[in-house]
Amino acid sequence: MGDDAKKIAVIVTDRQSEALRMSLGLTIEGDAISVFNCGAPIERTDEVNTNIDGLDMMECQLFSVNEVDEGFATITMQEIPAKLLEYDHIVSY
Amino acid sequence: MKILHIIKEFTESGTADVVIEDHQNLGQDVTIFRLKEDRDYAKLVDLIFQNDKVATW
Amino acid sequence: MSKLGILVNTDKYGDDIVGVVKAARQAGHEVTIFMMDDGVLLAPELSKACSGDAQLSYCDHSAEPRGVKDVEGVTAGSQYQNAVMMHEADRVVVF
Amino acid sequence: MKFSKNDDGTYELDVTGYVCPHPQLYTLKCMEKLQDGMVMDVLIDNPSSVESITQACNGKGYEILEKTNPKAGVTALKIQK
Repeated sequence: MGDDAKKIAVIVTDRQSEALRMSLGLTIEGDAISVFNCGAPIERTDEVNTNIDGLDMMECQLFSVNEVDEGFATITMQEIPAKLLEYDHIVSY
Repeated sequence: MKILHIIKEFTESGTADVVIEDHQNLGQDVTIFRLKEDRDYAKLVDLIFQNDKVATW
Repeated sequence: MSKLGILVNTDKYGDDIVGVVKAARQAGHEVTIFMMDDGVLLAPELSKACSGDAQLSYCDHSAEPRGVKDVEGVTAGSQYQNAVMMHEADRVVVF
Repeated sequence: MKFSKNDDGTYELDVTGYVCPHPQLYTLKCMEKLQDGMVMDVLIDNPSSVESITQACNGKGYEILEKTNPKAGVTALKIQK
């Protein structure tokens, strides 16, 4: 990751599959991507799983308000706002 | 930190409300721009670049 | 000159996007628009209204199933364009 | 996805079956592992990814030496780091 890498937070509330596909795409330029699932538990389709595997490979941080979201670190909705202040861009989906 | 929260016309309350309220409670300099009530785009663009961070909901 | 990135992932806010683009150009900012998901449905409208004011592209993976193709002035691209836009933009808004 | 080394010292990456943004990502990730001057063939069956990979390679200073269609719907890019 270069010195000019940006920190980008993607907030997922709906359209999970597209939000995750976009998150993965955002890693292409070497930026540090974190995903915050603030909505329903992630629906695991093949496409979603492939994108989550890719996000892991690209060392993205995955957070979710749902304990059941495997592979995501559990975070409370109250913890998210302060965390968002660390990011250059906040992209809500 | 100066933070601009842009609320679009069809945004349902929920995540955005929690984040905005918390940012205010954390003592951040929060500006809220509601597109349903205000469509002064020149003002919006000024705010986008005057603030350190922008979140669109 | 500052750079504004606009991510368009719905088709609900065409007028707002055009308004922001025009105002940003008026203020001397550079504007890039990337469309994906239902946002690609706005490609013809944004092309007509903004192609002289902003660099426009969409994700072909979203465009194809929605029957959007060959829109003049809009690059049929991929998430690569989104990554470049976010990486280079000083500020990003989402519509 | 299959990443392998050929007998002639070049590498091959097969990303057929993957859609945007996977082909671009895997290509760039694998190119990172190569040393300057090394060559990798990438097989892609997602048309928009071919264009993106070309642009991304230009951005990184990698050279596209050859673009062929080994079979219907599949593009092969020969990329040199």
